[in-house]
Amino acid sequence: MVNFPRSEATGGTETLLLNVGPQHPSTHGVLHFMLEMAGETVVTAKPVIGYLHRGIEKLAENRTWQQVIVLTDRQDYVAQFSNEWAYCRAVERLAGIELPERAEWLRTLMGELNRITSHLIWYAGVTMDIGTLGTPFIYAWETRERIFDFFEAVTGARMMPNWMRIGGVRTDIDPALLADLRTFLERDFPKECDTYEALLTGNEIVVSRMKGVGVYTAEECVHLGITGPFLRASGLARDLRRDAPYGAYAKLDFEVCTDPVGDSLARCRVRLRELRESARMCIQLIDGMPEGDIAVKVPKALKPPAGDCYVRTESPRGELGVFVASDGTTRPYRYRVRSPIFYGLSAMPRLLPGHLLADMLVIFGGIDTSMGEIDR
Amino acid sequence: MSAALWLRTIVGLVALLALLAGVTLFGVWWERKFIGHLQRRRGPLHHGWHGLLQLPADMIKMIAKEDTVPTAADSLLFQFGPVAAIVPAYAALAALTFAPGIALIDMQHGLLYVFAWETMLPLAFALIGWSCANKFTLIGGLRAAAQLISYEIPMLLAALGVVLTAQSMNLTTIINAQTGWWYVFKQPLGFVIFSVAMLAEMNRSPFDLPEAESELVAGYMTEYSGMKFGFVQLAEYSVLLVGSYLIAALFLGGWNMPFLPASWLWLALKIVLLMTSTMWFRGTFPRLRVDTLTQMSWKWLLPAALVNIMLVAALALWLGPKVY
Amino acid sequence: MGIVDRAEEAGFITTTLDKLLRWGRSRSMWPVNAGIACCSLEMMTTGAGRYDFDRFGIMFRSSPRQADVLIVPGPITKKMQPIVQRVYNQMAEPRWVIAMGSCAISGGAFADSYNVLPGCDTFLPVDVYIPGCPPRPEALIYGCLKLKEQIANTSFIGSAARNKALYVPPDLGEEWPDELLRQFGVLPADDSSEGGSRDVGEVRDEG
Amino acid sequence: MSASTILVAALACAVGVIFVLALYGVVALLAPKNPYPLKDAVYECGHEPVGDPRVPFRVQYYGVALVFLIFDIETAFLYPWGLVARSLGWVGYIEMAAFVIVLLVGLLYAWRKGVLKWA
Amino acid sequence: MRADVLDALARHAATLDESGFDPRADVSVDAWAGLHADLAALGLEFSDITALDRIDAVELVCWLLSSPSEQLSVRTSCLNDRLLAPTLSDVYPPAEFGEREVYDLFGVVFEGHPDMSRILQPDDATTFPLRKSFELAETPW
Repeated sequence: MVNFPRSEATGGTETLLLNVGPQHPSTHGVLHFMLEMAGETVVTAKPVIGYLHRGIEKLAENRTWQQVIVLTDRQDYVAQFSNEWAYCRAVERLAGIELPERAEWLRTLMGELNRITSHLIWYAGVTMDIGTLGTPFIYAWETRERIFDFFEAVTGARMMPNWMRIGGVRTDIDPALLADLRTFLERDFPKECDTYEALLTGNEIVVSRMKGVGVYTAEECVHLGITGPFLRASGLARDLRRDAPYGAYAKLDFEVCTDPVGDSLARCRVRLRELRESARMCIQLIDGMPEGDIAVKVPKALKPPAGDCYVRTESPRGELGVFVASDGTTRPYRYRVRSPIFYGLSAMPRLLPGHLLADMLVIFGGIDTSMGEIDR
Repeated sequence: MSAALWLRTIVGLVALLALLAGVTLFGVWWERKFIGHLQRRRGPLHHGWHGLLQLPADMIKMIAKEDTVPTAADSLLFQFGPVAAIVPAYAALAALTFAPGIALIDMQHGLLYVFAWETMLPLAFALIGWSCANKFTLIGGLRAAAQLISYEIPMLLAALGVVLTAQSMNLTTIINAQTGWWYVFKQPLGFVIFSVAMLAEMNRSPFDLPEAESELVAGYMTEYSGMKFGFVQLAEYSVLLVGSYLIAALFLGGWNMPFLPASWLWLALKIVLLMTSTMWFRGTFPRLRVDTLTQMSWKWLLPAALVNIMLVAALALWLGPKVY
Repeated sequence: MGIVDRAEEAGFITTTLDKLLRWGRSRSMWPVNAGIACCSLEMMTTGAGRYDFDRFGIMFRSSPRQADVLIVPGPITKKMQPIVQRVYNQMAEPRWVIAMGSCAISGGAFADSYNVLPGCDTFLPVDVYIPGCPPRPEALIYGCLKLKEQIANTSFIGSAARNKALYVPPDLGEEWPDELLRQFGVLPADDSSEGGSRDVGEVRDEG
Repeated sequence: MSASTILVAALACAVGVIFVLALYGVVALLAPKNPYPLKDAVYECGHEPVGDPRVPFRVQYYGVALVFLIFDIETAFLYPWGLVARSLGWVGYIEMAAFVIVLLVGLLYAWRKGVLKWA
Repeated sequence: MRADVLDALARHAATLDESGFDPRADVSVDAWAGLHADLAALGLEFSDITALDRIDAVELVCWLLSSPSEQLSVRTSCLNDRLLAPTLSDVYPPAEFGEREVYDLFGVVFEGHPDMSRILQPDDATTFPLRKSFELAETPW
């Protein structure tokens, strides 16, 4: 029996021990919250994870450097390209491999499109949590399907592309697909973003549910290890794409979306603005895509020099760090993923107490969990 | 009780039962189709014409589904739960007048009789929630009790405005008093308060906290399997029917239609339109939080209802019965 | 005490009732809203606008009590196994299981992992296997239609006795621990009073 | 409310109950029945429930119930006046206005005391 | 490297090596908590805590951010027979989950940790899988 935290600071009233468990409609995957509730207010919240721990880090030590990319797709199954990209960047830095210009631009394009699909899934999850019966959920899913058609045309698979290679990418994107994507992003996507904004931040009931709920300052978030849109919504413009630019981000002009308020509504506004920002970036990427080959020749039995390195990438959820160690053989010696929401979840026992059950789901929805990345 | 009265009652009750089952079947199908098309998808399609055969299939499956009774639950109350949910709404149907002459019981205080049954609902949901010994149902049941209690007073006071102008509680006289201007034009504030409170009584969105899908798994009916879940759905749709009828009869002029002969068809049309609008709300509105819900009733609807009564009474006395 | 389930031979009444039950149960399959991993996203895509599940009368229910089908979308880890088994056992009869994705069939891409079970049929009686990583929404719909055919074609007469055997995977029948057999109701729960009511009793005083 | 209407109303409840019991009978006839300990355990997201669910009520339910009682009685007094308001004329109106204002003050008092706050 | 960080490292007898990709500081196990307390006071942010299995010892690696773009790794190693290290969770709150994971997968116990229990594996698990001594079943393909 897992030990259940029972706090005495409940002023003597009897508390209800509630398992908001792995099989629950709004825990976005197999997350288990052990809540101690006084009536409807949460007294203590203890997240229990590990229900999807497939041991990816141990399996990576059983694969060659190239085969690990298959595992990275299934790590954070909502933003696959950013996982692949983080891993490839780490290995390329360790092995000292320089990429051709076009490969960097292609990777950046897919990374930004993946940010759009990941934020759309967050949007669908948040609207389901506050109670709309799925109408915004299905609208967001429709837009995501359009982008998945593009992924499928380029990489051959909808969700598990396995498209990036160490030293470049697997397939090129022909200009007709790019032109079609460009018209979608320029003409239809902003209109759909307006409907999403109207359905969420424009709706009075949502504003009454989210305004002033879970207000946290930037110092608190940094101290508790939260990064990404949750931190940017508290006013701190911390974004790796601008602080430590990689890929083609240095050549793009984009604005880091922040929001001074720091409540749940601000987090929604930041992510909705990031949707538009990513679309704008993709258009610039499509226009300025340089010519050239898409990958550099890398030996199949790649043996990076012994040593280790740690590379941080901006995934849709925050700062995704990959720590790779090699002992000169064809298999990684150690593969470690620093998941942004693993540490975001460690902040939850401090952020959730004192809120109603309905507010707890709204605040917890703010860190946009995807269990594959937390449990690895 | 004369033999003719016995016959009339039995036939009436069976007809009401058929009406209830029909409204539930039609309601569930129409809701899934309507919300489907609201969400750019088709809803039930492949079983029968546009999914019409979907409903008998659901009913047969639910009837032939095992009836699990948790050992920790209080089995007597657990089995009695659906009865407590269906009987109030079904019995309230008996006093509704669906056409100029057609009503099972045309009693002087029809409205009071319906409201009496309506106050049984919080008891039923709290009982269901408490008996299942499941934490989600307990929270759901208590939420249902709090919500229905909070929204009962504004509903009664808003209906008082109508009773005051029509000078009687008999549904037929109330509807006949609306041959000219409907009460929705004479008492717009009363109409708004009554429909908001009735929406809360029916547990329809945005007030569907008791069966909050995303927080409490399935609210107070988490432990109900098979036909018990069917019963609760039957209860929900019968309350929906009674609620839509009341809004249509009290404020939208029942079977009167301007410039057209009065017939029960208009009443049926109004009821269907009102039910569809609740489904439309269910498809778009998110859910209110518990405290905003109770605050809204006690701090806004109740004072507004009292002010509405004083206003209506003053107008009635000042303008006299012919005009107002 | 379903007359169709308990009947030994197919009389006139039982066959007509059986045909009716088969028709009803196959046209309305309600899956449990149990998302585990990447395949749960494809399950949601099938529920969303483009591949709409609702056309076939398949509506997601969050509580297992009201569900008929348990779709297992993702790898089952050692920590998740008791949860999925408990959710399956709390579903009301008659119930079916769909193993969606190669992780649920055989552990998939994580077959050599120390924490992933080789497929969910080690502890659940699976009816339909849908390969793919993740299977496309069309594959999931095809799997559900296959299950619909299976329900519509297998007779429910005398299924109560058969169901009992079905609960436990036939080939592993002998080595199963008694405690698990008791939970499935194969071994009578009463003779081992400490086993059967153990979990209910033990919870009472621990709380 | 003549005797026959009361009888018909009672008959309506009886038919409601009979309808539910009849369907229970059909369910008992058709539905399979196979209870065993794990199935009859209370559902809690896949976990064994810890602690007794029947925890005593929070105090604000009691407060809201009391306020409901007061205003329910107020409605009970307002309805008879509502029926005959036109014939009573302005005298009745003034008295009822006083009654309603006293109750509004009562509501304001409950509001300030925080009984209506739900947190 | 900032001057105040340098003398903080010197104070705790930490050897600094800037030859690799990122600056790396090695420190002994008992100075681990003290050094991190000073570095946190200087405003370095916590990024990640993880471990490397060096066959006869487990090397603890803690990545800190001196500025949004520069990172610094502080390392120590605990021998196999004494897998013990002081906890950082009072200085860096997110380290609480990171240390529980290192305990779960490597077996290093952190003294003073509020809830030293397994986080990813089932609670009754006995193995520490990320140690090289733990053998995986051979890849079936």
